[in-house]
Amino acid sequence: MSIMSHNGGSVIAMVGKDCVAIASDLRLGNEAMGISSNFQRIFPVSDRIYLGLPGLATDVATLREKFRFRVNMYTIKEEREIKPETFAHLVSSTLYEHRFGPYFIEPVMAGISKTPTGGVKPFIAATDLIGCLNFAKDFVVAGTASDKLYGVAEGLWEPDLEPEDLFETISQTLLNAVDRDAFSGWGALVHVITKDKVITRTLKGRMD
Amino acid sequence: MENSFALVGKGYLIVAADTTAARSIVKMKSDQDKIKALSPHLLMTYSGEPGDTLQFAEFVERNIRLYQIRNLYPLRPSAAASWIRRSLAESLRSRHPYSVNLLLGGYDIASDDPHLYWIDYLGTLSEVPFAAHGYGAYFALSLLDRYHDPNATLEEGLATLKRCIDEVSKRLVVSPDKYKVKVVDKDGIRDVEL
Amino acid sequence: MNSSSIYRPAGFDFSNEIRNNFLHEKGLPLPGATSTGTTIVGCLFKDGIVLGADTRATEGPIVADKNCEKIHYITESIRCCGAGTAADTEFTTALISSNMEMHALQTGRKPRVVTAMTMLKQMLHRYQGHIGAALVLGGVDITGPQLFTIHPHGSTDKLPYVTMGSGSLAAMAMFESSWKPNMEREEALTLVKAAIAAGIFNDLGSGSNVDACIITATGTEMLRNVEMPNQRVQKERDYKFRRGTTAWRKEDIRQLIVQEHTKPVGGDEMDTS
Amino acid sequence: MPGSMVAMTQPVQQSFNPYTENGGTILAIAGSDFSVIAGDTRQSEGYSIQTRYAPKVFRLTDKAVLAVNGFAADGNMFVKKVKQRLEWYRHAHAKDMPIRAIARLIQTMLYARRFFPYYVYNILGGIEEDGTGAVYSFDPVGSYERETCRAAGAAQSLVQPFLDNQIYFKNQTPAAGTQFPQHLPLTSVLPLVIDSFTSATERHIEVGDGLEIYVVVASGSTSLQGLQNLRGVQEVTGTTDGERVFVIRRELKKD
Amino acid sequence: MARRYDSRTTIFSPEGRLYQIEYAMEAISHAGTVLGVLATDGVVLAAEKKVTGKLLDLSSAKDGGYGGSGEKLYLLNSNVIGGVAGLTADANSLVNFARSAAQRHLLTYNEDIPVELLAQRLCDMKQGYTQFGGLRPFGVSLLYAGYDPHYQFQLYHSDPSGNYSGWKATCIGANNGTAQSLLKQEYKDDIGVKEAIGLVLRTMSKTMDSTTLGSEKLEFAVLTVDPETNKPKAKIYRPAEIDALLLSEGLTKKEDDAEMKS
Amino acid sequence: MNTFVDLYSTTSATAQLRRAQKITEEENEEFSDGSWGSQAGFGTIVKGGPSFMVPNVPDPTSFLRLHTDDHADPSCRIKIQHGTTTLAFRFQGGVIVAVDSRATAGSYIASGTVKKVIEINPYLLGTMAGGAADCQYWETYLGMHCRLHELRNRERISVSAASKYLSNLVYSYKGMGLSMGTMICGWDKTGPAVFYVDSDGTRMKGDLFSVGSGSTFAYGVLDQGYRWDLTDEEAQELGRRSIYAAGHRDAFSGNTCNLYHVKENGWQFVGNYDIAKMHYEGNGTGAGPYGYEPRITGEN
Repeated sequence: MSIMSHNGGSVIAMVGKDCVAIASDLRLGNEAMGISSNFQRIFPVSDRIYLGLPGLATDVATLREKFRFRVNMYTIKEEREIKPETFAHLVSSTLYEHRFGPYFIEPVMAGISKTPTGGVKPFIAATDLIGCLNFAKDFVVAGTASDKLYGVAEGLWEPDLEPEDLFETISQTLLNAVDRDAFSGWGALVHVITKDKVITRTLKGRMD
Repeated sequence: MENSFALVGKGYLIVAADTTAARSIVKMKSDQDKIKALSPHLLMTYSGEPGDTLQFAEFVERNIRLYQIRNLYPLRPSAAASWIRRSLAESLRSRHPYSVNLLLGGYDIASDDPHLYWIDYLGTLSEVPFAAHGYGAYFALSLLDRYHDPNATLEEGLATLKRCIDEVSKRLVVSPDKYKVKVVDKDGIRDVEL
Repeated sequence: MNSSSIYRPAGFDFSNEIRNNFLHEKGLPLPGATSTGTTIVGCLFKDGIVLGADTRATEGPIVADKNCEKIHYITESIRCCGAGTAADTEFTTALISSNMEMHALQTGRKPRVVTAMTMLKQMLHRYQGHIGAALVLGGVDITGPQLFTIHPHGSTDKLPYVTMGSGSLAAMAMFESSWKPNMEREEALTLVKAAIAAGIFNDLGSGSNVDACIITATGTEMLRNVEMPNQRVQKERDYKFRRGTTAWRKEDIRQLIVQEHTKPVGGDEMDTS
Repeated sequence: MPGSMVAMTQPVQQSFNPYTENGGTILAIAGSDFSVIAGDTRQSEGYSIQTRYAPKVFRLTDKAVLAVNGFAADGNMFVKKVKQRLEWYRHAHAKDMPIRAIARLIQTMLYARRFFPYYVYNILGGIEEDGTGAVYSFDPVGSYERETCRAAGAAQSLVQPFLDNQIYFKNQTPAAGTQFPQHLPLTSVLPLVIDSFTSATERHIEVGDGLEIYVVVASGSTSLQGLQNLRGVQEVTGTTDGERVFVIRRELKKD
Repeated sequence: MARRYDSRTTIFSPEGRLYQIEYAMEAISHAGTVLGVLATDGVVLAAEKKVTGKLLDLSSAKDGGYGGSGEKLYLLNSNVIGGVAGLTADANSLVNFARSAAQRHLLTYNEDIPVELLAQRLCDMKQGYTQFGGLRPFGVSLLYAGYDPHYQFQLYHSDPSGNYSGWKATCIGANNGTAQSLLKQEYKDDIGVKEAIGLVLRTMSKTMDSTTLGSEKLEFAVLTVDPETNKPKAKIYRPAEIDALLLSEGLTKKEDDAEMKS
Repeated sequence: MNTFVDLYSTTSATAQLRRAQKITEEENEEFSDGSWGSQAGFGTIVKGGPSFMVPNVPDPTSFLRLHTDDHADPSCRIKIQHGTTTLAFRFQGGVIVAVDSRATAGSYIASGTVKKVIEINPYLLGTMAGGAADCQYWETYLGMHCRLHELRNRERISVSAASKYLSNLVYSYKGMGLSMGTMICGWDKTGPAVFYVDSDGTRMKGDLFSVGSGSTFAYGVLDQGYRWDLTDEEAQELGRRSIYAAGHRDAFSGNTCNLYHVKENGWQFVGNYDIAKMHYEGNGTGAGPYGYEPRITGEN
């Protein structure tokens, strides 16, 4: 049993048309035993950036607090919201600081940023546990169900999905992937981030 | 084989821990209180590596008390939980990590409701309606899924707790025979005999 | 609080190491990082250097990134291909790039490739191979075109054509059979492309597209995805779901455009969900 | 004393490892009156490709096709032995062994090696005696189960959840007043099989090169229509009456 | 005589006074007024800006930052707004300290810092600067308008000596005596936010040196609790919003001013 | 020397296996007459029992463990499926047998439709926990012998005798790496009976057993609701609910619950119940959902 699957949990993020979605399961386990079916591992960083932290639960909490602190300090000092790209590098370098004693987390982030022309640009990224960034144009996944998520997402994802269609695609991807993973599941949460709102839905998933 | 249970009810919280102090194959003591009252409305059970447990519990107790002395009011349960979690997570990065599992329960005076937190030696924290540590958890959690009711009266809550204790006594190979039970509600902490 | 400040001193933080060893002793195997199985090459031609790389990043047998960039910027006329642990190649080259910029500002001269090479080998040697970066460094400076390989432990080679990574043998086969001195630019580019393609098709750790970079005394040309021989074919059908396919229990919509625009800062902002 | 003698005479064998992993993926889907069994054709070890064409799917009879995955040498040997046993059966009974009997045969053959297992994952697909499509899947030591769809091999965890979603309609709510079909027609199944493999090729390094899809169709099935016109289809039926077996070959990415 | 005890803050004068602190307080009494009123369902802060000039570039404050012009009123944490009177540079340093302290609390306890605790943190620091050699006290007084679940809405004031105290309504800076006596007359214990806004604006208009009241002279902020999320909502008004508010309260500047501007 | 030691050692694994095979009698797998597919129906039975090929290494048991045990080494190649919750209990109306249907290999859920109740014959059921193939194979084999017993003795085999036969079979392979924990349930002259048999050689008669990784969770619910005088409906509900409880909390159990009821005239398949559906909707009789959250929020 790897330490990455000690508590279980998976996260996926997908790009749509002028929107992004990020979703995770809600299980907190202690090896095989489920402890909580309402464990949040996706956190809002700013209005339009969400960060998912699958991995060891103690590091989920520690890193969440750490990133909140660093982003708040950034916001206070710069007097502006952090951009998704900047935040991705903040995450990456924070993890690489711990190159030789890593946090057991593989972060996934999703956000949208405004372009100078007034449009919006979807952004997703993921890193491995020592901060190697992966800027994909379609989807990124991490967690105990990552290989399952890769398989389903590769099959189901299509470009330029509207927010409601993206919700269906990311939800179906996540639910079916975690149903084949013993350490993920116990409900799921999806955030769809669009230009003017964030839709958060709790899915009716399998509870076994 | 240490066991602790806790559950939240309507306006109250019940915490129970066995009273056995074991060393190797010897039962050193059978009336050890493993529940600390950290503040007038905050209880914590601790179990795990002998030595670490008491040292850490007292460290927490003193620090929470210090906060209260400095700031006139005690930490709220959620803040206390976060602080304790952080202490454990940081201790894990030291040469001698505390190996302690905790159940932290308190009644929040500010928001007028009870809260229960499950914390393990890694610094994993989760707010839950009921919780257990030790091998007893393998029997108690499914039982509580079935019988626990967050709107139950204190008597009903204690009856559910009794079911857990009985079940663990029945099934666990080396099961403790005595438990200390404490309740916290808006009026503070008190001991309860089952 | 030092460890939590955003302005903490530079360098690695070893605070988790004790903990991870503790967890490891408890019998939990530690996980691996993204690595680039990778084919990277470099070759000398008449006017300069051509560097090449594939674009696949893997985590075990799974492709983590289909189109990553393995040719890293060092200075305008020096580039570096990285193989090995992806994060290490990324951060090592970024650090050296920054040091090279500082060096250039301090000396007021265009930095040389050997300078970058020395910085890299010293850094890698200091970490005794624990930073898993295998690099192909190439560029043009006052002394002419230069091409080096740097191994994770800090040893270096200076050769007219080099390959690295899991696909290095496949790529080297191309160089050994076709490389000749004083090639023309197009000839060299074709050869590099063929060497990378050999890695892509014959080594499972390498794949997807070909990146190349041509550096001459007159300028640097980065040819991102110069060949894309592995585009996914059209799917047999589309997989859009009917809206309402997924059952959900709760919905919460947070409007981002509000009448009164308040920006909560500090605070418990990350708590809202 | 005997203990020390053993220690002296018997060199400590660190590990006798007669196994390797040769990658690749197989899958099978049963329809109402047909069965589809598919596998890629890459055989690899570590980061190298041993061959780009090594079939993993084998026609056993006109109503049974066996796909094997795992350690190629064990797999080839195993298929050879199964074929031998089927041949003997044909000699004794003058008919092909029914698929449910083949399934039990495979179980006993695998379990006979309980203490020195074949490192193979088998999927058996074909037509039952009652004319329905069947898929049987096995673990290396012979536990088996009849199913509707199953993926095995290197990319099983990538492909199986996708099939759960698309074949079983898992986690999907049907539109009001409608129901999802119990069995999909062949025309829907084939695109799913192809997309499963192209997806797995994208994300799994050990999958690729070529794709072989065997289709076993019950006699008189309507699924036959449209099958013959498909690109790259070839009939490999052995007898003239009864079930028919087709193979469809496609290219997969080679990186 | 006094001169001998001026140069070092750590030395008492024979009369038992710390002159530097008194001078610091003197400096504050010339600074722009900051006025705060505690209501049952919120806290209101208003401040007078002294520095105005047509050439001052305020473009960044227009829509950047957290509202306001970033001169007198600052968001210290999501549950606390601070108003400063005194040396702007000192104030900036204190505001930074307060924000860091609040974030550190959030990091350690995962909750917003209680308002009084934040005031205490600042006062601990301010006091240090009155005792140790070679240091000069901060020439800043602050008002803290905040909310926490322990004592709900609160209003505190801290001065250069490191003292702090809680208030129902108070005022620092120029003319604070006048303002305080006005507040004393008009304050009612069950005042709501709506009325408190009126009270604050009226008091400001009476105490400010200039005859006109407008966004170029005034900063304004309100702290309430969002009924939906039950979380504190700090709102520092933008210049346009202040003008709109003044208009609705009937305290807008004279017609001719407006005409001149257009 | 090697063979000499083996011959006289009583503990070497090969010697053990040899003794085991003496019970079932040796036979060449490849060229037995049974392989031809026709032995007038007798197949391998005439010769006594099946045979197993063993790798020619000094310690075949550790060889097997090296390549198949995924607890010690998650990267080992041959993943034998583990994880389960099974239960069986006796009450006045017979025996209730309930199992989940999940098979896992590492963290991958290899199957959600495993039949973990093995229908040995119309009067006997065996459950499956541990190695799926071991249970399937040996219980099928047991079924064969039960039938032979009937033919020879003109009466049905007792549950006790059947379980003893199985126990003896697997005990002869003790230490070789078999993994099996099963309940043999049935109704014979003595009434309803449940026997627990495992690959260690344990065999116990009892009223109530649960086996598998999720068994503790099942016990938690089962013990609290168990009485001898349960009605048939109550007993079935209890079995279902206990499997649900284990499926919910244990990562390696879940998907669906298969429920059987053994009565005087043989066993009866009661039904297959989706655990996700039970979580949100309960058993469908309107008694309310099983899941904690749906139960307390009243949400459906």
